[in-house]
Amino acid sequence: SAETVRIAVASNFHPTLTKIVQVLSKESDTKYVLISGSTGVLYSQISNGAPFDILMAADKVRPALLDTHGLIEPGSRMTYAVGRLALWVPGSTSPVNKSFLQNLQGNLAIANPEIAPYGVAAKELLRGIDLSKVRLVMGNNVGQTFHFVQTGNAQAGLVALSQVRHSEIDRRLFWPVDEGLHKPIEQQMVTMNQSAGTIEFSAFLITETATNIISNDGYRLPGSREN
Amino acid sequence: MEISADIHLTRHPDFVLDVEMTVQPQGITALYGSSGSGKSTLLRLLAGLERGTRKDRIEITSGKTVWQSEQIFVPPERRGIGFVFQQQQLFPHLSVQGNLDFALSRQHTEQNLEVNQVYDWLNLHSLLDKEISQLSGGEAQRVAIARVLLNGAKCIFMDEPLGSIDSPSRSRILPYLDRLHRNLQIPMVYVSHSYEEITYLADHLFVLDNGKITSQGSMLELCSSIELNSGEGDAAAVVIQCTVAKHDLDYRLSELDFEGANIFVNAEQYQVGDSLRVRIPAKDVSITTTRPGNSSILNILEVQIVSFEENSGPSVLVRLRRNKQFVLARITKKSLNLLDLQPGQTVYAQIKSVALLMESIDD
Amino acid sequence: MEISADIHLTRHPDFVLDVEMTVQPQGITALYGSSGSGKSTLLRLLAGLERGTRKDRIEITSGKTVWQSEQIFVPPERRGIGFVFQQQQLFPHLSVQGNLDFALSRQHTEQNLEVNQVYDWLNLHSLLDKEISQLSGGEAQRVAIARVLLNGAKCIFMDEPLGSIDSPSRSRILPYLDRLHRNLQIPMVYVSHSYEEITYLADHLFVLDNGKITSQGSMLELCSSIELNSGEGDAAAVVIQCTVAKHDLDYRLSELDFEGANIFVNAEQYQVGDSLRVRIPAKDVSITTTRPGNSSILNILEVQIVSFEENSGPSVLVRLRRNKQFVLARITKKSLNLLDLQPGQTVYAQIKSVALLMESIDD
Amino acid sequence: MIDPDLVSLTITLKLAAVTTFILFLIGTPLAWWLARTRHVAGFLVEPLVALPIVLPPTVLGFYLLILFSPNSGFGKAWASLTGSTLAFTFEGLVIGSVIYSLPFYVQPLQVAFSGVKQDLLDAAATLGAGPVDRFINIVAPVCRSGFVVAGTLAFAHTVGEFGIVLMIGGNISGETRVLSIALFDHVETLEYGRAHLMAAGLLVFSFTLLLIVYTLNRWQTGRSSSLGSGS
Amino acid sequence: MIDPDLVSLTITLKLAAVTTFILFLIGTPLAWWLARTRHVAGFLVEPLVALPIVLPPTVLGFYLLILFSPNSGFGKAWASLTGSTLAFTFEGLVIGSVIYSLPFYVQPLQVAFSGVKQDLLDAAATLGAGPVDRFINIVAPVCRSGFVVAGTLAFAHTVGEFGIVLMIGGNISGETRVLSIALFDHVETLEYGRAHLMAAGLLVFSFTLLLIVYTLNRWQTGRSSSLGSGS
Ligand SMILES: Nc1ncnc2c1ncn2[C@@H]1O[C@H](COP(=O)(O)OP(=O)(O)OP(=O)(O)O)[C@@H](O)[C@H]1O
Ligand SMILES: Nc1ncnc2c1ncn2[C@@H]1O[C@H](COP(=O)(O)OP(=O)(O)OP(=O)(O)O)[C@@H](O)[C@H]1O
Ligand SMILES: [Mg+2]
Ligand SMILES: [Mg+2]
Repeated sequence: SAETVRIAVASNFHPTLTKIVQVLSKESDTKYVLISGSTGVLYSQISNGAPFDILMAADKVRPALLDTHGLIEPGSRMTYAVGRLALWVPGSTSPVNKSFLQNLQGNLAIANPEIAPYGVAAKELLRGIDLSKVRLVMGNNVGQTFHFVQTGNAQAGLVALSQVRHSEIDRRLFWPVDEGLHKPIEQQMVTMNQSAGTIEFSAFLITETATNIISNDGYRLPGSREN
Repeated sequence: MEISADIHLTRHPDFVLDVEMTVQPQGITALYGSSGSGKSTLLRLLAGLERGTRKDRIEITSGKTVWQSEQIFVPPERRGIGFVFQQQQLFPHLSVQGNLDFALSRQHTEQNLEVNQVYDWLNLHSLLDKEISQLSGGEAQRVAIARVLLNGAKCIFMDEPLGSIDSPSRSRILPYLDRLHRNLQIPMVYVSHSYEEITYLADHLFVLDNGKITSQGSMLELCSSIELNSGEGDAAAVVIQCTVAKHDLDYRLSELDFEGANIFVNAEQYQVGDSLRVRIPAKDVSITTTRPGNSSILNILEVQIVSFEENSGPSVLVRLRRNKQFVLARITKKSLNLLDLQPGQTVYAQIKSVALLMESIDD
Repeated sequence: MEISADIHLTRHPDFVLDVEMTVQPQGITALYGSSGSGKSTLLRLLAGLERGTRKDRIEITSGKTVWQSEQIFVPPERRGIGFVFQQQQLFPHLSVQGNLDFALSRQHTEQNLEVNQVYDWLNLHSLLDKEISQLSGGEAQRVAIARVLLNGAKCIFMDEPLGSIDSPSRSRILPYLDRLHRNLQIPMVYVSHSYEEITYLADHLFVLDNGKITSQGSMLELCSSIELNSGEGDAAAVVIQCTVAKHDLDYRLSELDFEGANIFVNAEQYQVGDSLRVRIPAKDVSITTTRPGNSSILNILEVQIVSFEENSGPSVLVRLRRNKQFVLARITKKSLNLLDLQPGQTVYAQIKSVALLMESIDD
Repeated sequence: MIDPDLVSLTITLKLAAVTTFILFLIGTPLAWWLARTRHVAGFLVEPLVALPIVLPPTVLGFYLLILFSPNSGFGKAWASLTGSTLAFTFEGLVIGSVIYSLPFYVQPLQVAFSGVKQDLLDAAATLGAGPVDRFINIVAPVCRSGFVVAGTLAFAHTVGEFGIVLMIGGNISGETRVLSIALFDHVETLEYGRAHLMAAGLLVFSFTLLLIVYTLNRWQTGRSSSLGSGS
Repeated sequence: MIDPDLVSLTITLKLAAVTTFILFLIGTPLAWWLARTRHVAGFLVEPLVALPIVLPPTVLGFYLLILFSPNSGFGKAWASLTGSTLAFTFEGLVIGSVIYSLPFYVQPLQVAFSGVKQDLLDAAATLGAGPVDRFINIVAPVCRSGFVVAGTLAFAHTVGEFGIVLMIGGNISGETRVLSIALFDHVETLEYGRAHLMAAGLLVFSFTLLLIVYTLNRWQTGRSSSLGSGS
């Protein structure tokens, strides 16, 4: 019978990975099972013996930690996508860009920089900007940050570019933040074993089909330049 | 406070209470009837503890105030009544004192009632600090009665309050209840299945049978009827009205005038001229055709035979008249034949002396 | 089943039960005493419903089985007893029938008891389908008694079971209880504060006062003592033993032999030669110094005066002897002086005929 | 500077206290009504009260977020009345917690209330006690254990509450960051030492609190029901 | 292929049913003991039972994860006994849910149990009913409402439970992905249409279930207490 591969994936990459696995499943007998969650939770679970074959984290810290603890296949750690930040202002009437940030009023939603890599990036972006007129509200992860804005409770938010792309938000309502304004959000993956399925998946991830899906969803590919 | 009620209530599956009655504003009104005849139901309706359903017709007024009609319902707490329940309902989270204080702080009317005296009558002093769960059955019932007495109600309803009370306590409480309604002018509605209790206490009587009132009226008038007494066996009794004629302090006996005859009884606490009610059990009355002598029986009345009870048992009730009042005698049929008694005949009723008992004796 | 108990139990703050007793394996044993004297507590201890604390000393045995000692405690459900509670405890989630079935399906011993007969005695047929919340007070108590009777206990404990039961029901139940223990040989322990009830029923008597037993013994022996009766007022009574001599079917009267004298009573259901107990209330007995005639009183006994009660009231109890048995008469002090009665004197005791009441009369 | 975890503790206790108090005010009459009514409405309200439990808190939070938003009717009305939005405020947290903890407060109390004998209330009524008097002086003390359990469940549940707060709180330190979130953050950021310490502290604190509440309750109950079962 | 959400529904119902059943088995005697004991241990056990509520479920889940891990003594012992680990299995979820829902089951039942009059049990005992007989035939029917509320709280709570399941379940479709997590995933991954549908379905389903349970309970209670309050 066919092999089952369990991929634990950070929630923000879950929609993208679903598309990739859909394509892959057509070519392969292997059954890919996706488990989405916050990187912290997934990390705790793997540390405590979770039966996952692959982890696709939202940062590079937790994969590195798993590496040092020797819980992964040596040498399997690699960056699969670089996340990008977007400033999203749903109610905006004028074009959204960097200067927009300076004049922002009301609630600005960001991910919690203590736990979420998108939060760290947002924090860097906001460094030096006068935020006296805004109220910073924090989602536990970039998913919640997105909800805050989407439900209208926050007037603006620093969310993942992949999210606004996925939700087909009007191009005029968000600004893809220049990557130079924050450290890159490197999302790394690790594999826990060397089964045929994990090898197959790792290989597929760098095919053009896969990389196209990734970059179309608003991620930069590792090694590629900003476009 | 005169309470009138016109009630037609159906209790699934087969009990119907169909009653029209007026509770007299003075004295003790007794509801008397066998188990299941509807006494508690009626009392609870009068108190507003049951409302009936839309299909029932219930009209209750107190004086000019409507307590219940199709449109109106005055809740029990605003009827100014007190209620002693058949199964005592003390508040378990309060001590005895707490239960009494609950009543004292919610008096319906202000009353200059001596709290300590109520404690005396009901022998409560040693119980005040106890928790309700630590009371014996009789103790709990006494507390329940005290709670109602201290509450200053304008009318007191009692549902078989003396069931679990021992006779010494009972004989302390009964005269007190009697005095209470006479001195404080508080009417009482008293439910009981004990004919004895009722002849002691009641001024007015309603006899309930299967949800209907079968007789009603003043106790003095009703009590000598053979119909009412014939089912009561040893409890059959009449109540007569007498006047205190003189006291004999040596023997601690008083002479009462009963329709021109003398009756001896212990009544030293009353004034000469006072009008008293005296209870005479039928089984304590015997009949002689000649005036007896040399007997320990002091009370001998010349009376006329009115009628006999018709029944198949070994004994028979004889109704005897002296002027306007009546006494009953229960004798064997054998005696009836031996003495050849006939209606209209003049005979002597011997009444075992101390069997005469007044509702106000304090033992 | 002979139950022996040796109990020393303290109830905070000030009640001490200190009792050593043996319940006779036959007949009805009565626990008699005023409110708060410890009757219920004692009964509950015998039943195993209370255990006491470590400081109490409680030893109870039934025959050779230890029910409770320092080491042993047999729970109530394994003592094979039945218990009628002072406040009836029917199961509210079951119907009347459900409550009775509960008892029937858990019989302690197999009993060939006619279920329908129990329903008859307690008049339960129309109640079987009712919910417990729909019962009147007396109806509930009757169900509670039936529940225990159907349970086939080896010994039945009753804590004032007749408090809320009307007299017709009571007079149906009392003789039944009497028959029950005589025919089925089931001993009973019966708590009551009604001296009257006890003289009707009890074979053995324990008098409790403030946690201690003040007198005990067979009812026949104890009941004629002046001490026991002097506090009872109108309830004072003796129980005597008679034999059926002959029947007079015309008058539905039977002649009983009481120590050589005749006593007339309705006892047609017994055989000539049967031994019967007869209750004579003291207030129904009057004294004459000469044999009276022309009276409706049939029962006249020649007796000897034994002693008088010493008290300050208007009446006095006189103890009268006929051979080995005694009767009591309550007469006024006035009569005592007028007739100049003296101990040793031979007099006539007139007993109001139908005041003679047997525990087995079925009205 | 004050330890931010202490700030979170303060907010948590405040939130739990306010929530429990509000539940006391609205849940108590609701429970009483549910326990006593024979009205058909009772049949519908009873399951409605229980409903918040079956929705995962985060999902409930998500819908509250939609409700609170100025785009919704309710959010708009609130904003025009108070000039502010509910999301990311302490008030918003209180509303969320009240909704979520409602069944945990109402249901045990309802069980306790339905155990109160009508006879006791009848007795109180004939002694002159009106409905409110009866409730305060008879029902409440007789159901004390029910109140203790209901209050404890509601309070403790708000302390441990997490999903809703996460969703509608916005994790603003000093305003809406409660203990449960701080604790979760420590776990997420792998600060296990701190997380253990905090969890232990929370447990000891709660245990002590519960111990006191339950002991007082037991002691009271024991006092009034005495040693034996009485007659 | 079967809709994975339906699979989640099945797992959820199974988990809730198993959890409620286990709580019925262990929580019932515990509640009875707590309601009746005067032993000192009662003072300690009572707050202990309530304790799981104050820990945020994710945190509780985190500690359970550590406990279940083969690195812990317990996890090792379990693994050597059964050959498998508890984390990320259905059995593990059951243990977690039982611990977390214990207070919601025990406490309402305890309130109901303490309302049972000792006198009724005394009467049953003298009629020959032993302790188990008394419990089954007197206590249980008299406390039916308490059981309904306790069971409902426990069941509903397990359905809505989230944090613990997330932590120790591992969100494995077909094994440990319960409805609450699936719903949360839909929200997280922005599949709102699906999330709304699922939430609505969950609400309607739960409401119907609760309506049936409570209506039956009310109807039963009404039947035995009749119209008036009796005498
Ligand atoms: N649980 C208890 N704690 C403390 N004292 C108690 C307790 N139960 C009963 N008592 C006291 O013990 C005494 C005896 O009570 P018990 O119930 O045995 O009386 P009783 O003889 O049955 O009275 P009654 O005829 O009124 O029922 C009373 O003074 C009562 O107040
Ligand atoms: N809630 C009820 N539903 C249906 N029937 C009831 C209800 N309450 C009482 N009954 C019936 O109504 C009748 C009258 O009951 P009630 O309690 O008034 O009698 P009672 O005269 O007080 O009797 P007791 O002397 O035994 O207390 C009884 O047959 C009883 O079974
Ligand atoms: Mg009644
Ligand atoms: Mg007693």
